[in-house]
Amino acid sequence: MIEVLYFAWVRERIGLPRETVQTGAQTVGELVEELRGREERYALAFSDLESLRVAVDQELAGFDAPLKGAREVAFFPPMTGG
Amino acid sequence: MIEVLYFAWVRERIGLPRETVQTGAQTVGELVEELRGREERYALAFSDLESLRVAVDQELAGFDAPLKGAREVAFFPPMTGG
Amino acid sequence: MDVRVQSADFDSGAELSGFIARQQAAPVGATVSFTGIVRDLPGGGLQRMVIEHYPGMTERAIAAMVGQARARWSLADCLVIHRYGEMRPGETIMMVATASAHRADAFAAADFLMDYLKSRAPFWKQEITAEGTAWVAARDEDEAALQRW
Amino acid sequence: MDVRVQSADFDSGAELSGFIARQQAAPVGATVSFTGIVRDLPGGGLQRMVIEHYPGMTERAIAAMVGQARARWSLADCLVIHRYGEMRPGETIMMVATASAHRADAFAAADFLMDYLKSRAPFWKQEITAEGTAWVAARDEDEAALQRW
Repeated sequence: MIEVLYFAWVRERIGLPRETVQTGAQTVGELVEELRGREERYALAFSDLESLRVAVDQELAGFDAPLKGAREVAFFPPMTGG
Repeated sequence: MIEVLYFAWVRERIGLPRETVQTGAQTVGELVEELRGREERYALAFSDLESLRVAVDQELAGFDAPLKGAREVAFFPPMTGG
Repeated sequence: MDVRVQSADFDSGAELSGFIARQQAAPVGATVSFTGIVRDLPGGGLQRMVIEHYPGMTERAIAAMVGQARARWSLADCLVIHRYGEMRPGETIMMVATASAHRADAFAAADFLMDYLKSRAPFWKQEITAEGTAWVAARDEDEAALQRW
Repeated sequence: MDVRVQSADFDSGAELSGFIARQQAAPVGATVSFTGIVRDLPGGGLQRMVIEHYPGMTERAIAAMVGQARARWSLADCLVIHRYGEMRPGETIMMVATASAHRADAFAAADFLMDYLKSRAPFWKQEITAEGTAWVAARDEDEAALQRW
């Protein structure tokens, strides 16, 4: 069980700010593959991984990051603070 | 006739903030030579030209700057503002 | 060190006065501040800006940047305030202030923190005009600016 | 553009608030400020600092620097306040503020103005301790900093 969070247009495309996901995915990439397979809105949100950023347990990570022990994964576009 | 101003330790060594000088000097360097010849306190103030800066009519200048038309010459140490 | 993530508007000048006042026990010489203001769109028409953020991660990310800045430069103190939620043109979005004995350190650390806040703190800006709502795209030059450090 | 050479103490935070407020007609995005504070000597014991200046040339020199900064960077506005006369540790010596649509321009112009104010504006600092009075020597690194521009 992992908490998956979505921000900005990722949140809008998926239609949810967060959800709890039952998954056996070993990496962020595998989790993305699972989510893509669910419904069109997920496939759309994850259609271009280059335009997405990932955080695992609130630290920036890559799509190859392992999920073992992770409680929280977040997907969002490049940040625009400041 | 030219107005000569002294600042910081140059003013202290010479003992005056400003004076009007009757001079035929063509350049700042010639003016310095004249002043040096006056008295020991001038010789002391102008003993190390590398540690002095010059402004002619309130613009930074070199010791070779011409004095033709100048109304005001100032001598001071390197600036320490900010 | 003081990091605040808040929705409330604030006065960066008043914050700067407070920041300088709290250095009075050991005055530091140099203080640099950056203030970001909501500006209108080039053609006008910005009604408001909305900033979304990632509570929890935002504070961690900013604390990490501040830690890097302190490791890299000689800083006596540092302040980061960043808003989220709704704001209108002319309102303050965020500020950074740094205090150091050396002006070069105060400038570099503030500049560094700004570059990192732009591209590494989880904030997303949305612009609302009469035509609708648009997410602000990240700029390549903001990402490239990180290479300076 | 606002340049003030004065003996009176001032609050740089209040000045920053005023500077930002006067951009409200066309908010600019980025504002950078630098504030210089009288700090104590490394071993302590500074009673006061006295700054001498060259009235007339000071204003001209600062106006010339501001003109160079405006020619070089995109600046919406800029403020320089520099004190002369007596001040005590913790008091504000001077400040610079710049406003631009671009944070890089606001940072660079403030940094540039500071380097020029240090070595090209006719101010001379004197430190007064129980041992007496000493003129602050110009630092080679301040002169060298001008080569950056």
